[in-house]
Amino acid sequence: MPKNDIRINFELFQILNEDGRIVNTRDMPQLKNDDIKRMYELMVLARVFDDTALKLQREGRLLTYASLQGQEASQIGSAIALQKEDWFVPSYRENGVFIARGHPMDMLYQYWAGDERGMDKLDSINGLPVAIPVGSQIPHAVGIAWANKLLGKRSVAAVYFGDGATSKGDFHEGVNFAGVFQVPCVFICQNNQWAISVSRKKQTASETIVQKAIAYGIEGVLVDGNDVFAVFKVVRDAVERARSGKGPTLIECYTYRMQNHTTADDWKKYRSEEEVERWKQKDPIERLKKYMESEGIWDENYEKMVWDDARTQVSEATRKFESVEPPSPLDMFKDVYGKLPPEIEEQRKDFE
Amino acid sequence: MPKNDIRINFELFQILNEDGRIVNTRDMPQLKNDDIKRMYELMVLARVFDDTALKLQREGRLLTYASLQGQEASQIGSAIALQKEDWFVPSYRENGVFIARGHPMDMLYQYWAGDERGMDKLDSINGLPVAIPVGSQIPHAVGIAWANKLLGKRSVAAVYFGDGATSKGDFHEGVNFAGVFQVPCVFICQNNQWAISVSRKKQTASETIVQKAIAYGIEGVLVDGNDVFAVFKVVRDAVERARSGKGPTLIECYTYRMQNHTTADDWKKYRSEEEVERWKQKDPIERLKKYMESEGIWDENYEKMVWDDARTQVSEATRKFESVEPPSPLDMFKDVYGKLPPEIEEQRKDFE
Amino acid sequence: MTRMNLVQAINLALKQEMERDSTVVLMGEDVGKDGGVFRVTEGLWQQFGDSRVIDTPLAEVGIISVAIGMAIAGMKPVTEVQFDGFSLPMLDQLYNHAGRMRKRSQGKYHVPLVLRIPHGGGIRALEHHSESLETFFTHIPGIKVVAPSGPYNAKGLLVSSIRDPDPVVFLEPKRVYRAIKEEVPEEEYEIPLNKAEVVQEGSDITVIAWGAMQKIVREAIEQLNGKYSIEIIDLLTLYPLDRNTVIDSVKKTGRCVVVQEAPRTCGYGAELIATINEKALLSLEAPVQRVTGYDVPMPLPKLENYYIPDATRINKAIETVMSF
Amino acid sequence: MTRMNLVQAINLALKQEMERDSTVVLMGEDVGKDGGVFRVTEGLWQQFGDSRVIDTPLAEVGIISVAIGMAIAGMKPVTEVQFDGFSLPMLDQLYNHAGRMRKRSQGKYHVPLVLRIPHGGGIRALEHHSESLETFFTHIPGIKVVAPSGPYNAKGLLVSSIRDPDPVVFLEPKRVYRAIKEEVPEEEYEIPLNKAEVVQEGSDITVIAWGAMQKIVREAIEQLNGKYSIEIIDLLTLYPLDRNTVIDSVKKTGRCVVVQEAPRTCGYGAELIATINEKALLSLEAPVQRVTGYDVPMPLPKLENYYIPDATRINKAIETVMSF
Ligand SMILES: Cc1ncc(C[n+]2csc(CCOP(=O)(O)OP(=O)(O)O)c2C)c(N)n1
Ligand SMILES: Cc1ncc(C[n+]2csc(CCOP(=O)(O)OP(=O)(O)O)c2C)c(N)n1
Ligand SMILES: [Mg+2]
Ligand SMILES: [Mg+2]
Repeated sequence: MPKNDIRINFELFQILNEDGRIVNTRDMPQLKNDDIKRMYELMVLARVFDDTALKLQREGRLLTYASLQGQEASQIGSAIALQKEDWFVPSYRENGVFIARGHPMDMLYQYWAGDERGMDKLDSINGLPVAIPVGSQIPHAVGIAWANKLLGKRSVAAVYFGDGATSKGDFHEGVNFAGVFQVPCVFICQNNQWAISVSRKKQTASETIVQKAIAYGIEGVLVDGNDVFAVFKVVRDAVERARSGKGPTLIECYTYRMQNHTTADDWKKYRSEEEVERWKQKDPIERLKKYMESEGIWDENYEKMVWDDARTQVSEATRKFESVEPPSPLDMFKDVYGKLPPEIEEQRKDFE
Repeated sequence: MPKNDIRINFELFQILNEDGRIVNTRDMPQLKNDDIKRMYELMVLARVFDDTALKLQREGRLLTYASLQGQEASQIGSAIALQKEDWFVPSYRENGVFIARGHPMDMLYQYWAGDERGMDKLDSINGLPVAIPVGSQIPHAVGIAWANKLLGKRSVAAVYFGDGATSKGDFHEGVNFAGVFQVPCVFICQNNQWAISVSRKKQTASETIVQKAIAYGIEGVLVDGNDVFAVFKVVRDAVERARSGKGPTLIECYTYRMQNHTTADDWKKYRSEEEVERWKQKDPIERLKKYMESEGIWDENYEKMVWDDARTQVSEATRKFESVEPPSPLDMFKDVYGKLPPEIEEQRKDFE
Repeated sequence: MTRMNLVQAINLALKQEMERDSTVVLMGEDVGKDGGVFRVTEGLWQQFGDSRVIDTPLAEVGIISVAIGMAIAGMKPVTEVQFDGFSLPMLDQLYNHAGRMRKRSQGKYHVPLVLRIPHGGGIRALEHHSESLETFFTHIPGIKVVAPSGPYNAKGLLVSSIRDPDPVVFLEPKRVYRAIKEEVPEEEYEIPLNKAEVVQEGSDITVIAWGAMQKIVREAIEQLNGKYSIEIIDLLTLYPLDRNTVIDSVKKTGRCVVVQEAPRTCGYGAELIATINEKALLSLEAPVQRVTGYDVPMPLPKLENYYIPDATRINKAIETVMSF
Repeated sequence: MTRMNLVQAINLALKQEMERDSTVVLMGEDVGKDGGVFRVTEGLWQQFGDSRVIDTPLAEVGIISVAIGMAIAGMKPVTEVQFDGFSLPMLDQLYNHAGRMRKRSQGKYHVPLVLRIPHGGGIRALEHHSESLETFFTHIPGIKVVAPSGPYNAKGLLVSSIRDPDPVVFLEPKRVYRAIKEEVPEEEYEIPLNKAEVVQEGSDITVIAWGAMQKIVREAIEQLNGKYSIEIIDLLTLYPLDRNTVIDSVKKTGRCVVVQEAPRTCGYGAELIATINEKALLSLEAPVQRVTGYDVPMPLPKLENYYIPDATRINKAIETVMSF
């Protein structure tokens, strides 16, 4: 039989290990202390935002909510690796990315309370709205990247999705287009080990997600998704690679969903306490904190300040969110077409 | 950056080289002379069937037709590697497979003349009907294989598709299921280098089709699709592997579509004469003939007999095809549901 | 008899059919250990194991198309899609293959599968979770479309759907899942897939609805306090349609309101009106009124209740027809 | 003015729009060098090159969904799908995204793309090549659906579709591609996407059709040799529908026949009848008759002519209505 010579070893790229030590100085990006602090502060902010969301949901003020806890390094590390002119195309779990890009937190709450106005103004930060149908947003990013290329813009598109999304045809068709047309698109898969109750192993028989890049002839990188430096470095490199016309990259951020899938879920039904406990030890925020402490840019005062500040911002957002007027029912008929067709005009009149 | 250790070298598996010499005695399957003659005779039969189809189409007696010329080794070699109990799931170009499985040639003509009755009786040979929507049949084979596994049957499913089909979501979702559930399915991609006017290179940026197996964690084999021994060997091994519970295989038969895509097509618009000429030198039938001659199991008499016999069979099929009564318009209303719903009952009455 | 909600009734039907017929398998995302996002398959994985209650990869085309293959080869897959919006990628395989395999194979193969879809809005769910897509399914030749409205009929209709030799799309009114309880026999029973139910007889006007709209219609009519003698029809099955029951009723009452949650244009209600036009035009004393969703995307929860037909709109339509 | 067939008219419209607006790109399988399976894009790759006339991989979901992204980011993709049956996988992205992106982004993004589909049967093509799927498209909020019937209106409607800020499904009557020639202006012109055309005025009965059925209707009516005064309406755009033209006509004639190639149940004709019921019931002197395809899979060529509405069936329906 054929003597195939196949070796597929994607190294799990890491800079900061679980003890908060730099294990890869060569690749450590040049970051000023303020940059590192900004990473930390954004990760904490995302965590506080998230905790508050879970609380608001329990109190019935949000409908449901998809927590990002455990994925802060993947989201913040990647988001700040993008330039302002770059596009981001999220799934539904990217609250951290939204926050890092500057989308108002009160509007995120508003969205998760079932108010579509929470997705307003994304054009000012080159973002697409939350995409619920898993994987469906992936080809949109390819199209955006391609348009930018055709229009001679320097902008890159980064698209976020989960491990489960890689099973969808939209992933396949979209990434294949990206390979064929060499569009400046970065595919960021947050492999958080679960698609609701379906484990990564039951999602696909491939040993890693990243090796799917081979099917499309594009670059692939496997990165420790709980290591904000590694994620930042890998995404920045992929983005610059894309920007300079060298084509798309599939990045697998190896990470973990520490909470329930959404607030409608109960993870105790399908995964073990031990597993969750094990991953808690890898908490991306803790890890960065240890590093900062060892570098002398973290102390209890700073810690208090960061969390207090995050809490203040989030309370402010909560307050704002809670004081927003309910949408007008007539909004239903808005933004369906550029110009309302007579059918809907009549239905609207009927409604009034 | 990560030090990935990736090496993807799928050897193009060959037994019989272009000069008709065995270059790989170790892997040469044990075939009796009669087996080899059967291969040759089926390939010739497929060629004569095909040539006649093209003629019938030019004369307006078929509507359109998708030629298999150049792909005889891929089709016959694979088809005879299956057991009777195994299923085959074709696309539209598998006339050779249909013939090898014993589907009456007159019925194939009938089908290509736009008469659906040409796809009758496939249950007797475990075949699905011609599938036109590219790639859509792939997951059906996965389901059939899976059912056989669940029902404790020994049967394997083999599914045929082209290089173009690998770009479809159906391919992706279907093969991924096969990997996850380890179903006894063999995926036979006849990479004939073209999807109508789109070349293999423009179809996907991956260097080979076979490497897509890596994305699904399944076995992959690249085989010279113009070498009937190699195809036979590779498919038989994959089928037995599947049968013994060792999981699915993706086989890339590297071959060439020597004719137009279908009779509606004109290849001169998008590919060079040289390319076509080059591949003519690799004609799978010629190659086998040379081998048989060197083995002393071919001579001019035999050759004449084989072609005469094929022509007789095909004329007989043509005659039968041409004498078939046109279908009854009422057939339209047949086989839509197990029991005709009143809506259609009424429509049928209305029609009469 | 036990009092059950719709989730329990469907769960019981699945359990009994699986016990009865070993070729029945459940397939879908999170239908196993997790018991499904609506807990409809709860306990079944524990009873029947991995090979009968199958957690699939996240791939709706994969689910339906692999199930087609399984059905051809002798299984009876009961597939689940989590929410309406995610069933759209399945239309291709439903149209081109599931509904057509019998024809394509000259009757030699058939596709006895069920596609269960939690249907419609009203549970304050996310975007794409609350659509009403029955038009898409009823327009596909070779498919049956079933729309239960409560626990009792859901159980009997699901049993019939599983036993049916053809592909059946089974639309479960998700807002009714836990909203009502009914007496449901423990033993198995079938409700035929070609019969509508006259829920309440009346002589002034016919109100037709299916699925979750039944409940709304009944509540609306209750508010009218017997002002009119209203005949209520619950279609139960959308294709084939029990046209006799519809036509007989409209011929009797001469007036009709059709209630549909889906967007108005090309909704299933249009088909009902076309049928009435063809078979009972002369009996009509007023135009049939449609109470429908609007030709706009299903709004997010803050506005969904303005979109979904409610008692006010239904009764307004009844008044319009009665006072025509 | 030049005499052109429909293929030439569309080709010219594409060429002129591409010359006029550099953000217009064509995307599809074999649209480049090959000029498309119907040769509609012939010569355009030669003129505009690889980056404007794009041969895509064989992936319909990819085509439409990548085009959505392109449209959001400032391009105007004109996509092509080769045959009707292959457009079905696109419904998901059309419904969940193309028709909804404006809403989802609170009006900040819109999706100005065109999806060209050669529509319907009658060219003796393979299975899945001849379906009539307009119901699916017209039922999707946020999408416009255009159905030209001849070279002249095809050119003007395509120009309008390309310039429209919303996603437009453009159904090209494939059996008409080369069947008729008309005078078509060389210069560009638009035909608005909300106007039906009264092709022939009449007072006895209204016959409504769109796309390829227009030709059949006109031929059928010719055979009647002026027996009745027939008003013929060519809808041109299915959504939004020019209801005024339809209603005014039916109010005038009191009788109506609707001709649709698609399967009967939940076809677009049902919507027309529902609309007529709502706005012109009192004017009706007979039930509106539907002449339609049947609720069965589109037959292969040997039988397709029995399936597609023809002059005999149309005239029979006219007689039925007239003699009611
Ligand atoms: C097409 C589609 N099918 C099903 C769902 C329901 N659903 C929501 S999230 C989810 C799991 C997604 O897993 P993954 O892609 O790994 O992302 P994660 O939630 O882990 O971030 C499922 C099945 C959906 N939203 N879209
Ligand atoms: C889903 C779908 N899209 C488009 C077509 C039209 N079409 C028929 S064959 C073909 C090319 C197929 O190429 P490939 O898969 O390589 O198979 P080959 O014809 O080379 O055997 C296309 C685009 C189709 N039949 N199905
Ligand atoms: Mg996940
Ligand atoms: Mg090919």
